[in-house]
Amino acid sequence: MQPVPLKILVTANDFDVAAETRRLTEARKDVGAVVTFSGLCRDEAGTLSALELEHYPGMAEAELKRIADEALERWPLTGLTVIHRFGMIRPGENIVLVLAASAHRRAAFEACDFLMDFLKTRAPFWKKEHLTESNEARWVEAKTSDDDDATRWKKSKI
Amino acid sequence: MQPVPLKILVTANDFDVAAETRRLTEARKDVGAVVTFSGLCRDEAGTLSALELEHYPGMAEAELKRIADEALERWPLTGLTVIHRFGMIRPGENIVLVLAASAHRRAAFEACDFLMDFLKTRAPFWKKEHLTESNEARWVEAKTSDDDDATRWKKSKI
Amino acid sequence: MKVLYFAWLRERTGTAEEQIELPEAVKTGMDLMLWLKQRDEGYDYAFEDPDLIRIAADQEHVEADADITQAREVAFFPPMTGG
Amino acid sequence: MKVLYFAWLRERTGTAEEQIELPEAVKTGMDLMLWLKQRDEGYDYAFEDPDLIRIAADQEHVEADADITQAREVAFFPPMTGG
Repeated sequence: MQPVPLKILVTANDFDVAAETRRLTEARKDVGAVVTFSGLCRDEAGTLSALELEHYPGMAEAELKRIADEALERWPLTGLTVIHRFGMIRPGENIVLVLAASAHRRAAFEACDFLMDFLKTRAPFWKKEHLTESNEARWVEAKTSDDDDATRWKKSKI
Repeated sequence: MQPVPLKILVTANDFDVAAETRRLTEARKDVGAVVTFSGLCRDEAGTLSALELEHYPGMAEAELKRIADEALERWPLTGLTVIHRFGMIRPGENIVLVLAASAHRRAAFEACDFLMDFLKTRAPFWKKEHLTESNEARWVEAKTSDDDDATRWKKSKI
Repeated sequence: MKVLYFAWLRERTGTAEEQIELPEAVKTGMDLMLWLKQRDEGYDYAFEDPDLIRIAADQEHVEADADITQAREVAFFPPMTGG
Repeated sequence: MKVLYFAWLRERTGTAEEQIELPEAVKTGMDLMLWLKQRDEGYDYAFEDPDLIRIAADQEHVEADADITQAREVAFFPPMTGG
């Protein structure tokens, strides 16, 4: 059976995890494992009004596709979905969703983990924090820990 | 903020991934990552009528709780849910669900992965395959690869 | 003591659950398996390879050489295949 | 050539997108950054630390020393913080 076609979506809208899961599993009998990553907007300090997600239209989709194609080459997946939002996102709201489906769990776990590591360091998105207490807004700085995460996948060509 | 109370459920009924995700994220601002594993009944050969899942009532819940408690001790999770079905499960249907929520993605990924590895080798469930072509049914044999997966978590006390 | 059997151990012994009065000489899970094995053909078949069989005492995994004389409930089952 | 700026590079240059006729001497992304830096105060501030800045040519990541003279579109942006 052919894999479900790769889905890459960069959108201002929220996503529906249940519908995306169904897209990868419905009417199939070759899916043994679906690993889903949801990334949400945090605000432990209670100082954040919203995150503003800026992206590079065109390149964002192209770069996500390059990372996804690399994952599809490295693991025997039956389906893969990557959705990244842009625009104003409030604390508690969704930012990013990755689903990887496979016959076996190891492939699904690793592909999903890999996708997130490379998405963080290579997909052209930038977060700006809007604070509640002031009109101030500040750009989030990149974390070196994200680069470290990406280098875990040594075999990678990207 | 206190973590969402641990949820362990052994049930004949199907589960609702969206509702379980909401339980771990709703009205919280400290959840940055939710990693979800869904395990489904496969039948690539088209010879399977159903999987019959037998379990040890009482010990199944107790053992899942022991594995979950170990995960909660090892990773800073904001929530953890483990649901395992028993009874007759048709190809394409859900068998098991694990959700791990945390501020950061590494903890959520590792806890979910760990849960599945130990669930496979330690939770008292057994699968019997009922075939379409005959009245034959056969017990699924344990895979040594599952034991190998479990030994990846060397620090573990369980 | 309550003794439980699961999966093909249940099928081979023809028993899901029974009450057993432990003989004096039986101290460990392995002792109990070897004692059960002598009972009849079904038990002999069920316990033909005792090293393969997993044991729980009071719903916790134990090794075959662990003392089970104080347990209220002992269970025998094949390696697990859930998930 | 179309040149794009994102995040604080866009804010500091005051420009999201512009057309630039590459001077003869500009071959690489680094050359272009150093040339842009001289334009005015905003560009000087935007490119104050060129080693920090990421470059894409025709919507693909490139190193600062890669030849960009054939690109239709070049973009400058800070390290990414999505996900």
